[in-house]
Amino acid sequence: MKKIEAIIKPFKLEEVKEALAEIGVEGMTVSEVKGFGRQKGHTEIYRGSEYTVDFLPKIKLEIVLTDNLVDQAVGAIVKAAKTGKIGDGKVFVSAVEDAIRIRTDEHGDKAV
Amino acid sequence: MKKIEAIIKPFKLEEVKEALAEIGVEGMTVSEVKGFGRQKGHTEIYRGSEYTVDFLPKIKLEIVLTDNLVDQAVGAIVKAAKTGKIGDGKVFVSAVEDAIRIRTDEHGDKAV
Amino acid sequence: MKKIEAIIKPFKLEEVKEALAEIGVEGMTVSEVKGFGRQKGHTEIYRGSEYTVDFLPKIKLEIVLTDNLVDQAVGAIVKAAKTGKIGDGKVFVSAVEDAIRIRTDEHGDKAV
Amino acid sequence: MLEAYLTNGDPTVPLKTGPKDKDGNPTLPPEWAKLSADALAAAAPSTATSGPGHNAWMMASAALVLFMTLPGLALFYGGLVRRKNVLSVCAQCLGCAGLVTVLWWAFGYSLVFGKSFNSPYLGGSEFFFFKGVNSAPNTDYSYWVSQNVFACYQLMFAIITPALIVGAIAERMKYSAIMLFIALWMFVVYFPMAHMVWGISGLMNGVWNGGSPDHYPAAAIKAIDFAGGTVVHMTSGWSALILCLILGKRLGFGKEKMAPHNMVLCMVGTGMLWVGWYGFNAGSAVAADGVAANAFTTTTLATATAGFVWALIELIHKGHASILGFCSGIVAGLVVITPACGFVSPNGAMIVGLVAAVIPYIFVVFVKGAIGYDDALDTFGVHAVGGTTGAIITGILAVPAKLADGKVNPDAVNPNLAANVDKFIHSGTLVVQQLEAVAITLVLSVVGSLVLGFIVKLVIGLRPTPEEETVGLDLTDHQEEGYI
Amino acid sequence: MLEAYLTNGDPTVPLKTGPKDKDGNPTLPPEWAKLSADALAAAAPSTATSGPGHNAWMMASAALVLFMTLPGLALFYGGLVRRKNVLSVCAQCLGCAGLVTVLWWAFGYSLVFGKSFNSPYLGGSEFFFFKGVNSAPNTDYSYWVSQNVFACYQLMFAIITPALIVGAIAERMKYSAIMLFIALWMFVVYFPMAHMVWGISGLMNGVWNGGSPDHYPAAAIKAIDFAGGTVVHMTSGWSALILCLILGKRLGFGKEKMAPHNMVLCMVGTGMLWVGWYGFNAGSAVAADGVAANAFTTTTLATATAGFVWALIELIHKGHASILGFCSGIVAGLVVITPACGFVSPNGAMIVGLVAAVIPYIFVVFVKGAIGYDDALDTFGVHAVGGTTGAIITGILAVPAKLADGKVNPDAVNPNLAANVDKFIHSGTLVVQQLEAVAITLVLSVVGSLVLGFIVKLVIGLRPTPEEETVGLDLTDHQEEGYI
Amino acid sequence: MLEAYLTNGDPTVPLKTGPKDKDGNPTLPPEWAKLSADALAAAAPSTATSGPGHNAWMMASAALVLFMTLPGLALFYGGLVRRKNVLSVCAQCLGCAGLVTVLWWAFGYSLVFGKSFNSPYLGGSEFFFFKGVNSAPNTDYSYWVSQNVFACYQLMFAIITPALIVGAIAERMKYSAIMLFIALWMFVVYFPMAHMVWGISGLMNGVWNGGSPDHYPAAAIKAIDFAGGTVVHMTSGWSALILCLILGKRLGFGKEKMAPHNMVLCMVGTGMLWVGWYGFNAGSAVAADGVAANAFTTTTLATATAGFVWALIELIHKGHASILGFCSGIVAGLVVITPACGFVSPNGAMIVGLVAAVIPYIFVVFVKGAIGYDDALDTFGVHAVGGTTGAIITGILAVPAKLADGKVNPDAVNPNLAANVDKFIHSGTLVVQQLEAVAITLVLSVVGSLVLGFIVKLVIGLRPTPEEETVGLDLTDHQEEGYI
Ligand SMILES: Nc1ncnc2c1ncn2[C@@H]1O[C@H](COP(=O)(O)OP(=O)(O)O)[C@@H](O)[C@H]1O
Ligand SMILES: Nc1ncnc2c1ncn2[C@@H]1O[C@H](COP(=O)(O)OP(=O)(O)O)[C@@H](O)[C@H]1O
Ligand SMILES: Nc1ncnc2c1ncn2[C@@H]1O[C@H](COP(=O)(O)OP(=O)(O)O)[C@@H](O)[C@H]1O
Repeated sequence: MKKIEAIIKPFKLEEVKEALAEIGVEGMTVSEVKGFGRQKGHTEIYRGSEYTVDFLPKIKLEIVLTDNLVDQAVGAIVKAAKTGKIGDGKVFVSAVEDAIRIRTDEHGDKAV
Repeated sequence: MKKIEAIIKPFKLEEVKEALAEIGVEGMTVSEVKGFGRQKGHTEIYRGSEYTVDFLPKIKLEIVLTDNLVDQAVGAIVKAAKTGKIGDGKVFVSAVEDAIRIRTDEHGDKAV
Repeated sequence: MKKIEAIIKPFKLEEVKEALAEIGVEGMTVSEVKGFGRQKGHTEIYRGSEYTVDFLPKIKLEIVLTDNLVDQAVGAIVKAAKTGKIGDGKVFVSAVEDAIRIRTDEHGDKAV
Repeated sequence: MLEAYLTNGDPTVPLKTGPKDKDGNPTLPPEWAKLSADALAAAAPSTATSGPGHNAWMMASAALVLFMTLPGLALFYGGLVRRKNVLSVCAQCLGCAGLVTVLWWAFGYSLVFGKSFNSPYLGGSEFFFFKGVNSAPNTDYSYWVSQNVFACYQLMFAIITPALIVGAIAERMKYSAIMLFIALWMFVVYFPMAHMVWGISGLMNGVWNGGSPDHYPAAAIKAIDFAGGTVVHMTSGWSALILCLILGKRLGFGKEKMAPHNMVLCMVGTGMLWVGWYGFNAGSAVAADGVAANAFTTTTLATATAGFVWALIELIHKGHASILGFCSGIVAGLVVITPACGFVSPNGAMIVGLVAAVIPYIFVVFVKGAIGYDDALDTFGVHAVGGTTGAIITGILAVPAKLADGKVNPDAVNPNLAANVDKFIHSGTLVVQQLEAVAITLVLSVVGSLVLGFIVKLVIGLRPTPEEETVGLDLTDHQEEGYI
Repeated sequence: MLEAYLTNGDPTVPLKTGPKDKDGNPTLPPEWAKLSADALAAAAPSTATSGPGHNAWMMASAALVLFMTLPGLALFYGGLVRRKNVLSVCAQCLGCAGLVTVLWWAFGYSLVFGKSFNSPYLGGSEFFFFKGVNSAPNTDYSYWVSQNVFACYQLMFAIITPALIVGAIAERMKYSAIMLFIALWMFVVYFPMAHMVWGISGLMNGVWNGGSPDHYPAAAIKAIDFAGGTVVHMTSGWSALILCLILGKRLGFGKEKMAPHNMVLCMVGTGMLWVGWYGFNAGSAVAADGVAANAFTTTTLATATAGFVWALIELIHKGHASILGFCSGIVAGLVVITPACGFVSPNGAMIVGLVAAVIPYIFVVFVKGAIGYDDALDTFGVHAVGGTTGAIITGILAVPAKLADGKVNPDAVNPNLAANVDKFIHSGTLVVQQLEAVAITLVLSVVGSLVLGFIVKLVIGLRPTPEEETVGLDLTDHQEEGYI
Repeated sequence: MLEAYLTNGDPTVPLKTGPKDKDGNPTLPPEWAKLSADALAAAAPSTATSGPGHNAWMMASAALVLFMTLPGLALFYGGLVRRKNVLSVCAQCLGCAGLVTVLWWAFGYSLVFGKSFNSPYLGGSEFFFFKGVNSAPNTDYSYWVSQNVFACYQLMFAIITPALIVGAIAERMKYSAIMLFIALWMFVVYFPMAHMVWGISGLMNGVWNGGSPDHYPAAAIKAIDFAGGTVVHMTSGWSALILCLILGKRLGFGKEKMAPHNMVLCMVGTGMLWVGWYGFNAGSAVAADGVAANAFTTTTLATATAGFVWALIELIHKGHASILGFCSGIVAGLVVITPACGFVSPNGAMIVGLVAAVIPYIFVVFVKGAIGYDDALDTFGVHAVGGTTGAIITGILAVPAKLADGKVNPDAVNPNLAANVDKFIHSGTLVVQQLEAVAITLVLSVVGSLVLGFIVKLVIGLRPTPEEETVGLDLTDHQEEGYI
């Protein structure tokens, strides 16, 4: 079982969700985060005071899935989230040891 | 050392927290997330326009603990968070390599 | 590749960010979380009703980086985030199997 | 025409730069010398004459009192509940506005301000469905203000009173149950109370009801209540207590954090309540006259002082002054000065301000904690306790219109007390009249709400299921979220 | 002086406790006996006399109508859009306030309320750049209210009307395009319409334009529109529909959730609109008189009833009453009563309230869904449909000033109808006049907006790029975020 | 009675449809023919007569000015700070309301509007503790408005003035230090300034203080300040600059993002300030007369224009028009027109609007950035610069009441200038008087605040600890959070 964490641009959420649905990913958890990276924030000026905004709003997706689906899912995310401009985000993959569905007490692959 | 990530229904937070406290879990980190899964959101109608709300509010718990506590903790969470209805959420377990307590520089099991 | 997750006090974010920038960490993802730990929340009284506030606002940093940078980064975070008072937070390190930069499709170390 | 305007009758030039006496005080402006004695008497006190200013002020006042409920009270209460219940509080205020308007148009106005029943307890049927309520004045209540404006003004009071109850039972009562309770409560508690205190034939209308031979007796209790200490705040506050006891505590009360989810909204609501309350209090003179001017002044002084003192007590007692403290003090000050504002002097108002901070503070912070009922937003602690305090203190601080020897009191603030009430002030027994009125109000409110609370409980039940309550009433009752 | 004030002429004592007749009604107060018959006539109805109360009321009313737009409408609309567009809506309201003020000062007031063109379609040039608009009254519109106050009051109408359009095209139109459209629209649609309906020589000014020999003809259409059912709500609503059709739907419409991001703001805006609308409706009497009093009353009844009924329909139809339902009903009630408020009775207002809930509900919930245009915040469903409904129902419910036999109608609410309009009421054909006015308004609004919409599209384009729209107009057009 | 109401004296029918002259202008209504010449003079200009409308307007105005502070200014400032300090700003406004009310009641009103000291610098002790401040007018200031209402109205000015200072020192000053500073500042700066400008014996009260033989000398400086350019905006603005220099910059200034946390609140506050400012400016006529009408008009034009022009400059300079730009321009417009509103023509107001956008824009965007002081919310840039600009421009644009030959000026807007001020306008030296007043105000504000700032720093210290400042003043000083 793997966990995919993807940081994407907020306005790409719908497209990514649909791309994942197409390959059969049925569950995910989404949160609002702030990203810091190469994409430099714009300089904002408020009434004469200047600030560089480093942290930009991003969306983080967390998806736990069976090993065989990982490559396909990563591909789908990358394709749907890409704009080609700096700040498109990243995808991280890591191992998960177990998953439990609270409702049914199911464990492992059946639970994701 | 393991990390437990649990996605639960928001109104179960207090009960889960208490269940964990009983078995001696003293630290956790909580965040507000949106969940997408089998539990289909309700259809909302605003003045004649209809939308299906896919993303439902959930709470994510992150708990890092020593290996011996994992099963007990998962059990406690599942028990406290269960309503038996779709959308109860999931628990994921993964490995953590190290933990450091910032205040004391303690490492490893002592730090969690 | 490793992932560092650090839970810190909110007002330390700027300092930690700068400390990480100094050692060359260029990307990170930040979210607002609530922490539950030894640091007990203050007791709040609203018009005669008393509550103990268990959950305190914290900031979670997530940084994925190459193995060689981990110790340095952890050190920098701990140093910058420390106040010496209870509630300073924790740092967790875990393994990441792959990283993909969405914009360029780069994989692995090049992507972080 | 502009030239005439600039040279004649301009409000300021001839008046302000006219001849002065040796002390530098302006003497009467010269054009006044041409006027007859009668005209002079009418002109001198600019406010005490007929004119469109009265209708203007009463329309403004009615709008201000509506502003108190929408959005004022909705924000004040809405900010104090948890995020998941903010809309339910708004819905309750909106529901009151709609429901009570329909009842008021059909029956309420007539039952309160009619007199065909010739009864001290309830008005009459002559104005049912606003029959005959047009732009001519109803001279029972004012020679100068259109009756339809008066009826709308009083409607706004009838809307906010049940909306106040909402504060005690917030976050845990079904919407349908609240609405049913309020519909019944208007007939059982509010309409009779309002008639008794303000109706021309009312039992406790000490100022105006001198009786009408062959029709109705004079007020048995010569109590005074300028803008609704008993009618509005005591009825809502005591009913709120009863309802919150019948209902029980919120789930998790005392364990979970139930802190205000948005203190900024609460502050905004407080500001709006204060501003709107000028319509409530100074508007209760039903004229833009000197009585209104005095009510405006006492309201200002008592309110600001109470807010300040409450924060000061907090500072001393807890080490910091909170926004909630300021807001609570301001509302308490407004409540306590309400029955008194048209009868007490500015200095009386300063005393009221002090008392308004101290007594509700004790109830909200100590008594409530000790007894342990869950008056979620302190409707009892502020409105019932404050209204009761205000009714009583009015009996102590009211300024007589004439001195004991029959001469005009140079410090008088309200000449209307001369006819029926002055004698009680001089004998020091006005407070007894006030206590009688307080007792009747308390009994009617408590018994009425007890009976109605159990009826509603029996018929449709009061509380949502625990899961619904945990999810929040916004989603449960209204299928909406406050913020997304 | 205080003593004189207390003993003489006090508004209440002598009046309220004076002699009563055998029914307990107060008879005329004794001091009035001393007055001449003329003075008596002037004194009796306190509102129908000259006095500073009229200017006071009109200044208050102008401030209230401004309050409707800023912050009222900005909040009502702002709460209904998505978080990323909340500021864009505010900017559109702020932009209207600035732009329209400049146009109004330079040309607008004169084009609407001037008469040098002697034209039924457009006013005149005599007041360009506010020439001669000073504190003396313009007796074409009022003997008692300063013309500069009248001009400011009417300015507030000119500001809110284009701001209403914003609701239909929210979240997807470039700021520059909106501003350009509105600048042109004021000249093509609003100024002519306002002159036709309210200008002294206007084509459809049934109440006042009896014609002036040698100058301009009497109103060809004897329509009545008290506070702007055609001028304000129909023009903005129908133009909004056209513009939203030209513009197309929001990206993701029907697929993404586009629920209101902050229903609390929407509720606050609704409360402010209601309160401010008293200035809009009762202020349209241009006096604090009995006509204003009646307008105040009908506005109150229709609005509260419509809010209540809308929520009730929702409860029956969908199983719950939503805040948005209450707010929609309230605004619909306000819209529909607007043209009628100064002409119908309180009971007429109850009917208006009912109709105002039912008809817009059908449009917003069924028709809109069926047809599928994207009227984002229901400007068409509420303002166009409501304004049209109101204009027509006014023709049905208006109360004649005199009876058919020429005697004063004891139930009259507006004596101004006697001169030109009563005869249509008696013959049952006022509704025909109203329908003619409706038709002209509709055609002018639709054609005007169609032409202007395409012109602006051609010249600078209407929509932002898809990425800009997805990011939100706050960042795109204003480089700001609502909340951080 | 209704019949009488409908047939006699109705405001509109007989007037509007009465006989017209050959140009179609209505001539005097027939009933007026029956009236005597005196009565006619009184009736003609409806606003320039005695009547309850004045009190009505002043009560409404006082409520509006309170509304400016609570919740207006609290929201305007509160929205501009960071989330963690929103409540601290609210607490500062609430604290001003409480503290200043108590001081005003005890000493302030008397020190400003009394005259027992016979001094150009400070009023008197006769009204200490509101002694004798009742519903009769104080004829030094108005024949027609109750003194207690006047005192409350002026109290609202005394509340908002120190609250304005808060903007410059937001986010980094201890609550106790602010309150102590303000308490002292009222005595050292505000009370003397207000007396000098508005007190009947004041040093710079050019309009009214013609001197009283044997008592006090005429105003040495014949300056004019209608609603507080010097008294309110210059004092608060210049004091704010000094205090913010003494205090130092916010931690992280120039490095961290300190953008407004909630621009919607800021917009709401701006709308409320604008609406409330009508009470501030038009209310300063202390009557609902033609002077008030003119002030209402100039306020509207200058404000809307300044908002529009500020946004336009931004558009040209930065490529987009921001909400903050609109709001800043609106407030700047309101500030600059304040001293001028009752003395300039509508076209003068358009010039004021233009200047009000340009000059503060330069200060806020260029000068502040160049010098680098941390005027957090631009109290200096808007209020000090704007107030100073306004005071000076008033001297240039004021319209004389009479022409140089003594005839009434057909374009006059304020007849009160005739007595003492006209001659300076004719000689073109009014601006010199204004500059003298500006200088005195500037010196008193700067020196007073410098001394008081250091005293408070010495006695209790000004700033919280860095950790407290980082955590935010809401939790530190008030133990509350704005939103949870
Ligand atoms: N090493 C990292 N660890 C965690 N998150 C990262 C890391 N690098 C980038 N991110 C996240 O990815 C987002 C995009 O990265 P950025 O460097 O701006 O652009 P790009 O992905 O196009 O190179 C960042 O805003 C941040 O949220
Ligand atoms: N594969 C997954 N990866 C990450 N989160 C998931 C996954 N599947 C479900 N979730 C989370 O668990 C929540 C509950 O899942 P759902 O399928 O709705 O119900 P149930 O757990 O009862 O089957 C979802 O809302 C989502 O937040
Ligand atoms: N076992 C844990 N798992 C996850 N998060 C934890 C754990 N223990 C502590 N935390 C996080 O670290 C924060 C600080 O921990 P706490 O025990 O209060 O203080 P300290 O780190 O100084 O011992 C907590 O608020 C919580 O967010």
